[in-house]
Amino acid sequence: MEVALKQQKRRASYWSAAWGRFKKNKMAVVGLIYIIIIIIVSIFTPWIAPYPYDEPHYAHTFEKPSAKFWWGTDDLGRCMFSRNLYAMRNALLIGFGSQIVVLIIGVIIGSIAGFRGGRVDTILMRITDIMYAFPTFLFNVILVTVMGRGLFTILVAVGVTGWAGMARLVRGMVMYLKHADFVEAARALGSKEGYIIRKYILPNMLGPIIVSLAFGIPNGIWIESGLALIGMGVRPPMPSWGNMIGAGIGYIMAFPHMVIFPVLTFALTLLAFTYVGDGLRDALNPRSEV
Amino acid sequence: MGLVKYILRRLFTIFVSLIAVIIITYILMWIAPGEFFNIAQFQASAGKVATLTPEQLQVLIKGFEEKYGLNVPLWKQILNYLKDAFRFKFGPSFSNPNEPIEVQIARRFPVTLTLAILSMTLAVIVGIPLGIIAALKRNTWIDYISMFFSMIGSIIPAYTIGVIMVIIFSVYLRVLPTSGWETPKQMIMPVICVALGPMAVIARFMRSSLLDVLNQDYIRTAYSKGGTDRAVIIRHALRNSLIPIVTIIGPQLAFLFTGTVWIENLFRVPGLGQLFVNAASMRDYPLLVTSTFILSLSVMLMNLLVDIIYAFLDPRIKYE
Amino acid sequence: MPELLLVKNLRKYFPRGRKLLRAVDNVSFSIDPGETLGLVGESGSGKSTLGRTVLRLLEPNDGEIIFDGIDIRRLKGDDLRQIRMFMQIIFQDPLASLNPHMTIGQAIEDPLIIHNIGTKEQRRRAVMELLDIVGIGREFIDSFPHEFSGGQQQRVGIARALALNPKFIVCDEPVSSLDVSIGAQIVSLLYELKRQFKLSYLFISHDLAVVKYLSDKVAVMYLGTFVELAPKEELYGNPLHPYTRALLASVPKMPKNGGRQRKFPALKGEIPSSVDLPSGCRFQSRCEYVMDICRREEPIFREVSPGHFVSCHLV
Amino acid sequence: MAELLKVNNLRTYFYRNEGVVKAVDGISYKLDYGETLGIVGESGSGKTVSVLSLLGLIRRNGRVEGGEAIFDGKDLLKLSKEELREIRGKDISIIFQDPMTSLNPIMRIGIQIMEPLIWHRLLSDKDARDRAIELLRVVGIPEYKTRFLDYPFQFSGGMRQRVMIAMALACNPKLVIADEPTTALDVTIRAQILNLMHEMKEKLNMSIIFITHDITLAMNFCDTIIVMYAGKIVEYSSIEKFIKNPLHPYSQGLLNSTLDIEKKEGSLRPIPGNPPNLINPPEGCRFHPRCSYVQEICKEKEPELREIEEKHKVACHLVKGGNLNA
Repeated sequence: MEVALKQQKRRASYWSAAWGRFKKNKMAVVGLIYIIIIIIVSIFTPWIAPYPYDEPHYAHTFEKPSAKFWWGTDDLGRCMFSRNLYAMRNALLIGFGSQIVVLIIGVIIGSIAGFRGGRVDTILMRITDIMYAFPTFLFNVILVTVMGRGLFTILVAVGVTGWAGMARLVRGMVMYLKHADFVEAARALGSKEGYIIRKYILPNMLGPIIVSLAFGIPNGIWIESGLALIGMGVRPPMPSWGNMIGAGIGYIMAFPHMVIFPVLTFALTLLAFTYVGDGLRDALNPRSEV
Repeated sequence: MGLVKYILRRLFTIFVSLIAVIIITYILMWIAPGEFFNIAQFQASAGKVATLTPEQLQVLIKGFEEKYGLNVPLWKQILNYLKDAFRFKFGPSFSNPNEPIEVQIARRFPVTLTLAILSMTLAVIVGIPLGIIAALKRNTWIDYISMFFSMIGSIIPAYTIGVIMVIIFSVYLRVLPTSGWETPKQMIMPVICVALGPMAVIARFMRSSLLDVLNQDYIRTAYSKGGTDRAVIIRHALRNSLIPIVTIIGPQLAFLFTGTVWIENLFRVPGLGQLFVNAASMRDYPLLVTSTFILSLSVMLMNLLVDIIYAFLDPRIKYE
Repeated sequence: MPELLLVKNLRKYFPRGRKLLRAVDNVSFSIDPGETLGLVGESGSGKSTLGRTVLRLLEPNDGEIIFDGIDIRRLKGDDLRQIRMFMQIIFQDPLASLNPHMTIGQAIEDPLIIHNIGTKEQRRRAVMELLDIVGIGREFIDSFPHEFSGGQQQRVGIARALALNPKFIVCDEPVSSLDVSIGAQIVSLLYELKRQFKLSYLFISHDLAVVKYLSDKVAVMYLGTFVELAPKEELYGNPLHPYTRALLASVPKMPKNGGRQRKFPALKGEIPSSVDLPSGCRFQSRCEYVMDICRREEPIFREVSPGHFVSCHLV
Repeated sequence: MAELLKVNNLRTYFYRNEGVVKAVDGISYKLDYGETLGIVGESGSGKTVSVLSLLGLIRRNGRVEGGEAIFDGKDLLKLSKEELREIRGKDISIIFQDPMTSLNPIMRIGIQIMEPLIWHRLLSDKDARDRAIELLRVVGIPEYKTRFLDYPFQFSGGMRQRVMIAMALACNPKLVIADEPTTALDVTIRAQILNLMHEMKEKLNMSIIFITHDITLAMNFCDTIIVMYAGKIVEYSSIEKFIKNPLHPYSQGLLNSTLDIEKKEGSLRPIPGNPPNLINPPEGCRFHPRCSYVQEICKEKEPELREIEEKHKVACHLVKGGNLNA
């Protein structure tokens, strides 16, 4: 990526200019590096993890961190480090996966509302407004109760309840863009609607959508752990930060390491995504370039 | 008068959305894999039925269906539920057949409401001044520190903060109890945990809103008229910057009730959130529908209250 | 010579709740090839809506638009897109009129791509020539609009409009967001282009002086309708409608040797809303000569001398 | 006539990431009681900053770097924050450009007019209220008694500008600064506001600094004119002298760029090029890259503002003996 950018230096593209602004934000860069590392780790988790996530070592229950078990063991003597890696993998899967669902629903509803306008718009936006101010976590729980507690169903449940912000964003942009002067100009030039959408509307929507997704991923991770905490997340023994924290709470007085490690990795991951989101927002914000 | 019309319109919206919530929840229950109620669980709760013949079981199930009004088509069930709901009668739950749901709700609702109101109050009375101070002292260490903590508070979930607080205050310092909801001391940690997220969001939003307002032309006008910093900030900047804050309090309320669900479980607070989670884990559908209904209703009514405050803050609303 | 553009009884309404906002209400005019019609009006007069409706960027509610003998209201799909090669638009806010994701080269080339004209090589040469014409250095071909000043951005907008060799360009307040010296450059450029390429403009502006400089004839718009339309010299020399007179009187003139003006004969009141139009003459609420008939009957837009149309009971 | 304000060598810089913007770079002028001074320039010429600097009303990243501004015997630039506040709104008030954004949207306009009276402890609440109502009547707001309690969004642009004027006049200031007061308004409304301002000036005998980009307007409305370019004064003259004999090539260019109803077709002679970047302004005369008379000396030496004749100063090397010798 770096090399390609250097070659294009004379012709600074819109995106490389944004990358230039992103690079200036140190926290965002650190966050991005962290995220790239955990994504790679997650892909290769089965080969990296020292033990399977569900392998008990009954002789080593509640062990403090050691050379054998880097982050200690839990009540069944399972390796906390390995379990954390798998929890991270699940969290990323749900974080990214749920945002794909959010993207699909949000873009469809938002663009229909924005392009059609009128009564369709009013109805869709009423629904969106209700979703926006509704404790959607309740629906998450109900959906998971109904559909079961698999990774995929959780991911869908998080996505199905989390699209209101995206729909609003897309609608707002469509409303603005479809009458923006440069789109009118393209129309006056005689371009087909498909061409206008492809070359004029979509490129201008991409930035804000990416930013919204960047903030949505930690939110998805967050909800997944929240579900797991109250026993509505992935089925044990599959680990999740939520159920690890939930399980560790009971032993918090005697064995705080069972809680501290998941809490820290969890918090770091959320922080990293949020810093990257902040960086993207500043880099892609059209106002910051004027 | 514009305001009354505005409130009536909002009440109507609430009414429609509540009906939508009930219908959606009901339909979801109905399409759930397995039966509307779980035979195995029913058998377990009835205990002795394991020995019954299939015919006797059928009779029992029939009685069960009658008791819970499941012997009619779905649309009629929903209609019956709606009729009952507006008389505040919800019938018995699966898990506790002898106590009507409304009794359980009536016992637990005050707990959750207290938790929610205390937390929101805390979030507002700390979050807003924090945001104001950060904005007025922008780009100083006060600003950086308060915004760093706000960032943490707004992204780390309430329950994680709860765990950290338990480690600090119960495990190491041993000053606060880990659970319960009887004494004020037991309430401290749950309230703070639920409040932290919304507090952080409010502080961040308040800061950017105030900074935005301070850059407006009318602030310059106020200074040009000879206003002191105090007069300009209090009379012109603050009220204007509070208007966008009110708009985010709605979503924050939803967020806050989500927080109560976790925190009640974490700290074993006997509120609605706990009831809701129990209902979900035991697949107690009547209880699940009703607790969803009550929680949604609370959020919506509080939202309405927020909107009325909004209309008072911003005169433009009343005239539109 | 047949007209290039003939507009008859054009109407464009927008719904406002249960009422209608009559942005353009029964407007008729014609523009000959190479002729420029100036369109003057205050904000809310509907002049920009008229410009966009003529191009069918907004769908008219009623009326005819005949361009080069073709009724463009009947055109659909590809036919409409084809005719758009000949009618273009330049906008008020030059930055907003350019896609932030396209370089200025791409922006100017885009019309040629849309209509599938030339090879890549030919198109690039055409872009270079257009840059020369509007006075932007060729080295800027790969710059982005936001790297430019307002005047340069407007030049790009003009180059894009010229790319397809149009016969007619709607200029929607092209200089009102620019500084005086830069605006003068753009006016001067538009003037040269008009002579060089025999262009017709519909030149929309609130600035009477700019309109006078560029136009052959001028229309004055008030609350969605024309109150006066006349050849330039006639309109500025012999204005008939009270509104036109008031507009002309309220413009400060360059003082010559001590002839300064400190009081301006001002119209009373403000433009009413075009949602609740009064019956009778639309200008009655601000007219100092208002009579009974003005309140009862809407005046007809009629020709009082060759080419000079006015709608006023007093004339 | 007695002197009300004397500005000497004022410099205001803005500190941006890209560098220091020398928005106002050493300007001097004076203003008499009852005089109307027009400051004309294009955006970025420093015309607004040069005046707002005096009252400490520039944006956060800007700073007055030097100079003095003697108003009524006191140097405004050396006053404490509180002393300056005492002057703002009472002795010097401002009418801003955009009446849509310059009024607090959620405060009743009557209260906004009362504020300067109360802040400067001139009147009691009750008297301030009566005075505000009277002011609304004076500036020509119909039904002024009931409109006292209305909010800005219930007024049209022209009416809001009248409210702004009422606010500026509340304390009978000695000096009113009008920052493009008519730019955001329609032609016919503009005429109304100009007439109102003229009427007020006659009645109250105050001094006005009229900031505008419209040189025609300034030439009609003012007694004295300052033409600014890139943070500097290029010409400073009484209106009579300026009408007869505008000397600086930029003033002439601006006049040639300005369209007038009487302008002949094809007579427009725009100035080529764009205004300079004020982080690195051109050496020598800041106008030299766009000047059609440019000579070697213009590129090297910065011209001083010299008195060519009485009440007529020009900053140009090429002006000699009351003429532009090119």
